Amino acid sequence: AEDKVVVFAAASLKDALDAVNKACEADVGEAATVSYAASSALAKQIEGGAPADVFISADLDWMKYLSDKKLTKPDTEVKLLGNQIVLVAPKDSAVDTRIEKGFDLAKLIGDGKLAMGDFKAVPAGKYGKAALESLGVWSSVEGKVAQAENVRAALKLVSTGEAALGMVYATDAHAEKGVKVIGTFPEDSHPPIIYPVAQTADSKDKDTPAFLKCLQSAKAAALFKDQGFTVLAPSN
Amino acid sequence: MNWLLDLTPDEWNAVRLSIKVATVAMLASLPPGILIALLLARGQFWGKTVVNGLVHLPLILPPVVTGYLLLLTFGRRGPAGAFLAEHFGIVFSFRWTGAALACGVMGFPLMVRAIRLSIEAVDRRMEAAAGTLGANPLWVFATITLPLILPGLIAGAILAFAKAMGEFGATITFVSNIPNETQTLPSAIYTFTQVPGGDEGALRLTLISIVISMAALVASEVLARRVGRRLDIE
Amino acid sequence: MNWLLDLTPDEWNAVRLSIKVATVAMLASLPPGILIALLLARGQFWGKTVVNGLVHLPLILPPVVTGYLLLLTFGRRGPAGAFLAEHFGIVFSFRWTGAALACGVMGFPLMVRAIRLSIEAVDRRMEAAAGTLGANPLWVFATITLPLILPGLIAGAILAFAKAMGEFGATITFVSNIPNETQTLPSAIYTFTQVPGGDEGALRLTLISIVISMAALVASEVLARRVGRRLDIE
Amino acid sequence: MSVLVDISHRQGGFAIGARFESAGRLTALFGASGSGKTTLIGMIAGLIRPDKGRIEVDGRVLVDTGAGIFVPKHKRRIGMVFQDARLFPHLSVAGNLRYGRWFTPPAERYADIDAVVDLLGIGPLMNRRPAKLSGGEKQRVAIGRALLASPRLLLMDEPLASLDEARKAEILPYVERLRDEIKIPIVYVSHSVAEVARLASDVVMLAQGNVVASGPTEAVMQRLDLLPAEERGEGGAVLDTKVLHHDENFGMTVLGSAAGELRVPQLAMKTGTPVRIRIRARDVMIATEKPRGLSALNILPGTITAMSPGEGPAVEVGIDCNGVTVLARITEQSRQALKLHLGGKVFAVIKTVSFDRANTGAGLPAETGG
Amino acid sequence: MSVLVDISHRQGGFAIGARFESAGRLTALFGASGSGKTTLIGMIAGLIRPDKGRIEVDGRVLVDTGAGIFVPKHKRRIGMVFQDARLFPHLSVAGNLRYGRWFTPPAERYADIDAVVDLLGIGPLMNRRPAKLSGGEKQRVAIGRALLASPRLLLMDEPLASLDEARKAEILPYVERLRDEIKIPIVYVSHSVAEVARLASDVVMLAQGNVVASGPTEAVMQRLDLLPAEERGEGGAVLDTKVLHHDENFGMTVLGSAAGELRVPQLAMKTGTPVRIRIRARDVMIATEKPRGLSALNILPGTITAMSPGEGPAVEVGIDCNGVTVLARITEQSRQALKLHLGGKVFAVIKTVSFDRANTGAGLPAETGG
Ligand SMILES: Nc1ncnc2c1ncn2[C@@H]1O[C@H](COP(=O)(O)OP(=O)(O)OP(=O)(O)O)[C@@H](O)[C@H]1O
Ligand SMILES: Nc1ncnc2c1ncn2[C@@H]1O[C@H](COP(=O)(O)OP(=O)(O)OP(=O)(O)O)[C@@H](O)[C@H]1O
Ligand SMILES: [Mg+2]
Ligand SMILES: [Mg+2]
Repeated sequence: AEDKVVVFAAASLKDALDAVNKACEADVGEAATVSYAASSALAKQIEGGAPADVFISADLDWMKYLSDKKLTKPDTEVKLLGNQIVLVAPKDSAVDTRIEKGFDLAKLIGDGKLAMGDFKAVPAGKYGKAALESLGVWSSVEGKVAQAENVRAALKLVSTGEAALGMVYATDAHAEKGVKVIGTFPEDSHPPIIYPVAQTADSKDKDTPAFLKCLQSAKAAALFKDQGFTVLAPSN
Repeated sequence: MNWLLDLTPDEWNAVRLSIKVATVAMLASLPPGILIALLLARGQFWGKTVVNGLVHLPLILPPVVTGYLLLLTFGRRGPAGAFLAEHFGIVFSFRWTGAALACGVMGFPLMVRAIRLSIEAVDRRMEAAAGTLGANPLWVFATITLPLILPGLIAGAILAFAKAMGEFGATITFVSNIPNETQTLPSAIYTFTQVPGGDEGALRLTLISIVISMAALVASEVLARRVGRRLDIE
Repeated sequence: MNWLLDLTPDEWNAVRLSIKVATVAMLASLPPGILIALLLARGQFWGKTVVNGLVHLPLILPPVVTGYLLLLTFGRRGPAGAFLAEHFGIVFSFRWTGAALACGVMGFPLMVRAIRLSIEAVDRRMEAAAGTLGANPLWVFATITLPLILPGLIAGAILAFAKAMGEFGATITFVSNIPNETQTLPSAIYTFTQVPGGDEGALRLTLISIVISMAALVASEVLARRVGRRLDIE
Repeated sequence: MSVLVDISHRQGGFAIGARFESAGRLTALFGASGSGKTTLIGMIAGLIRPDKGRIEVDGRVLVDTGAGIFVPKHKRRIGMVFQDARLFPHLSVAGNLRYGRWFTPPAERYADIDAVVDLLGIGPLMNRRPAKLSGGEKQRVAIGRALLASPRLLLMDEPLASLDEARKAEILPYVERLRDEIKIPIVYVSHSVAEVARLASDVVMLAQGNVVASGPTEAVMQRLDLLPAEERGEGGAVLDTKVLHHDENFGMTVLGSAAGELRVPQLAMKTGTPVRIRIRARDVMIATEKPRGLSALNILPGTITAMSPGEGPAVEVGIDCNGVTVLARITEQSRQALKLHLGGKVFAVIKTVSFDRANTGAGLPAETGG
Repeated sequence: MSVLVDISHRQGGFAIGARFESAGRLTALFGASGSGKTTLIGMIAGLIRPDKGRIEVDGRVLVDTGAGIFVPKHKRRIGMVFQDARLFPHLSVAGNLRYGRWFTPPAERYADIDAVVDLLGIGPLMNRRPAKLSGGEKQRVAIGRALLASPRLLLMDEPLASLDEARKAEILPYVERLRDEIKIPIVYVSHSVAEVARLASDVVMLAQGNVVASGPTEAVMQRLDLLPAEERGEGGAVLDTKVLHHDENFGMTVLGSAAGELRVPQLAMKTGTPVRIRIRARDVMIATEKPRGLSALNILPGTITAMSPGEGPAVEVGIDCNGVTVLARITEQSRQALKLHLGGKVFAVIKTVSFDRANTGAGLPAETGG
């Protein structure tokens, strides 16, 4: 990995980023090495001296955690991708509703559970909680929430029928056959979902700028969109 | 001290729940643990390798995978889960019982190994002697084998308990993280580690977890020593 | 079969790496494992409880916490890490050696327990007899104690190996998930579970992991049986 | 009561093929180290499954490999005193002793714990763990443990080997009482001629896994050639006698036998009680004229019926004393000096003190003993 | 060579306080079951740390609690044959035997493996595991193992208890050879008077943890009162004699002693060789007139110097035969009938065949033995 660009990326980006990485191989000179893990772990590893050149976080908090400690190069930080929160149910579920202010989510959940990411720790969970609060239904469903370790685990809870409903990223719901999407939460019901990217302060690999540039290229944008992300960075 | 014990109600519940889950997991896995250990130590049957492999599976698999398999099997719609719920009213999904199941399963290979090792160390001539005194195999087991393997049982139990106190991946995957129901200490700690600046909270809960487990450990050592003294090895 | 073995180069690397990491973790923890087990089984010293507690810590703590502590201690900027790198050129951070360290630490309590249990079962009168024949304590250990605890050593080693094959939380937290360097099988499996449609890949790698561990398990059983036959219990 | 054993078995390089039948009260298994004694009683106890053969105790078939019968050990009610005591290390002495009682139907419990504890002198040890006992103490507890299970047949594997003479002498009478009062049949492994001669009604002699002789003790013990050279002097006549009267003055008991009266150190037995005595061949002298001024009190007249060279300078002389054969072991020199010949009239001279406790046991009532 | 033990120690309810010193070649520790024999030699071997006291072997201080000296067992070069064989279960018989050699400097290896294996008759067992041995076989291997470590002092804890007489008789001469040829000092635990009398130059008698007598064998063995009642007949005079000549015709050897000539079964020893014999008190008869027509060949004239009541009807009579005291055990009735009195002239009558192998051992050369 010595001469390669090393990217620390949130695990949920794997499919998209693998594709982009491959597409960028020619531009950068060689494929980057990507280490996928939870944003928290990656941030702490960078803090602990990890040989990462690029950090792609699943939320702004962990990026800020590093930039506050001057571990990123501020001028390289870019809001790369966006995402949406959707309400999902098991494929065979009869539930149907419109997501709007004050909709009766508690009734839809019934005796079951609402699966979502840990709303203190997992970005998707935080956004989900914010959305439900702004729609005024949080207090009625708080006791029925099953917090999962990450979005994928929440999705599993729904697809196996354990949980009646779930709140996950559109990108995850999109490819999961076991669930159906009931609706998308309004963009303004939660803080914008943003995947920021930055070069680390310790980054030395000379190809890093090229990699960052390629990440924001049009062909990358197309690949990201294939996976359901919204592309925030201006294609150049 | 104040700082350490100044917990939110949810955190207190996590402490209580963790102890409950770990204790139940340990106790409930003892009988099957002894049985399987006996089978593996003494049995000569086709498929022993398979049983042995199955027992070790939770050790080999990443906890998340184990949790997922539990979900598929003992979940609401899983075959075992549906059966148990229907016929015995035992429900695991999103219940503390599910957390105990996950912890028990994860600790099972550790417990079985410890017990098995002790069984294999038992002097079988003692059992033969008991047989000539009229004890049938069951009695021999209860009055000779069991007392002789007590140190191993204790070691196995404490391993299972400690493992349960630290188990997280399988539990959260299987029964998620519901405060007061399935949020054990490790889940709570995990939550803290996932937020910037959560380190202090994580540290506090970690310390509490350590204190509890150490207390259990010391108790087990004392117990084992007392048993050992009774056995008078030299 | 083809489906099972149709792996990408990165995945092949993960398989190779996992075997390497698990083997190194197992072998490297054997000597300290035996030492600590001896100390705990035989020693009478102040602070024994502390040592015992420390050994069990990786079991009690959520793996993420263990990984984080390793990062703080043995990371490039950690005290032990900096010291070792400077004086011995041993670098753990984000190397496969770090993965081995993490796996070794996580498996350590299991190994120590198994060995300790065996040591406690050794008939000390045999050691006394060896002493009267002129063997000093070291020789007694090498020629009497060690052969007698071999079954326990094997059990401990296989537990550590299996644990290493499944260890994930501490490893990914400590050395991240860098393909060809620190991406072990569990990390690769984890990555698969994090993306839509990754289940098949995860299943495939899981099966491979099971096959490897089972092979090790069977080998250990055969070995233990051979040793056991040599000991002729009854 | 009868024991029938007819088995063949291999273990490692050792082959055992033994057939014997004994209806005796106490059957001694006698043989050198490694001759297969422990293996044989292991089969009777159910610890070893013979490759082939049949074992019956009191008509009950315990093993019949042909018919696929193998009664498990815990259903045999056969007590065993192991050569190595094999006490349960996790139980106190009391716990060890009481262990077998749990499994004995109350109606069949004939052994009383207090009596057994008293007899074996293990009262002060009751709360000790086996690891804290001396070698002999362990063996005594092991005997007690087997007894207290009230077995129907008792197997004893060299139970007294690690005991001193004083303790042996104390325990032997109890073995006799087991044999005669409780009437529990016993198979007793021993390599001591003295013990065998004193205790056994029947002897089975083993050599390298084979039965070389078996039958009533009297008969087998007279065949000095079967005894190991070192033990020949210990062999000799075994006489069944009766207490005639006691001589309180001199602390002696006079026994009546077909051969004549015998004076022995006083026995605590009532007049008329049968007593079995062994007269060691090496303790018997021969006189051609009735000795005078000699301290030996027992002088039995008889006729020489047999003479055979023994080991070394010894000659074994059989003297028929009114139908009972007494064996004497003398030197060839004496034989020539005294001009002994078959049919010659002689006196067998035996000291009273040669009848020590090792030679004098409770007699076996007439109807048994072979 | 000397052993000095002066210790006091408690274990559980048992207190031991023993002091003795022995410069003998073979010191026998004699005492009943539970009297502390194993505990005592455990201390000499370094297995047990006495609470208080001092142990010296050959001037080397092994234990001195006052000075805080405690030489660890592996530095003592003291071999031990345990009461329970304690073979290493993971090693073959050969491995067990060879174990101690590793730790013996080549120059100090006096024991030859082939010779020891031959002697103990364990050749066919070499590749066996201990679990597959009979009780006696185990004990023989244990003896071999201790020997082959070529120790400077050998402790033997009832090494022959589980062996049959034939095997005992085979091994005893080797113990004698260890004592006399290899000149390895031995401390020998036993409860057999015969073994002690035959082997020991010195005897230490233990009772309940205390030394009740110690000294040269000849002296201690004459004190029949110290022997357990059952063993008194076994006690008696121990005579050091010399081979005068052999009587090939009759297969006998004539020994010369101060008391007169003694005829015993032929010994494979050269003329002039010292021989030690034990004359059991119960084997000695007393005659007031020289017996005629009697098969007993040894008739020693002497004067009664002591008479004391023994157990039961027995009287112990000491007869001074030209400066050597021979003990006889007769009945009170005989004493009265023969009108025995102190100072009376009598004959001690002893059969040749009473000198069996158990009574006749290699003599201890004159300069040693107490
Ligand atoms: N498990 C075994 N495998 C192979 N051979 C064995 C086994 N156990 C005993 N032997 C052999 O079988 C023979 C008979 O053994 P056994 O224990 O019956 O002898 P024993 O007559 O009781 O001798 P002792 O008086 O020494 O106790 C011996 O030669 C012994 O070496
Ligand atoms: N570890 C122990 N703790 C307490 N008491 C013990 C211990 N070991 C032995 N004893 C007691 O000490 C006494 C002496 O034991 P020891 O083994 O020395 O006897 P011994 O003379 O060798 O007897 P034996 O001839 O039966 O072997 C016995 O009364 C025994 O019960
Ligand atoms: Mg035997
Ligand atoms: Mg002893």
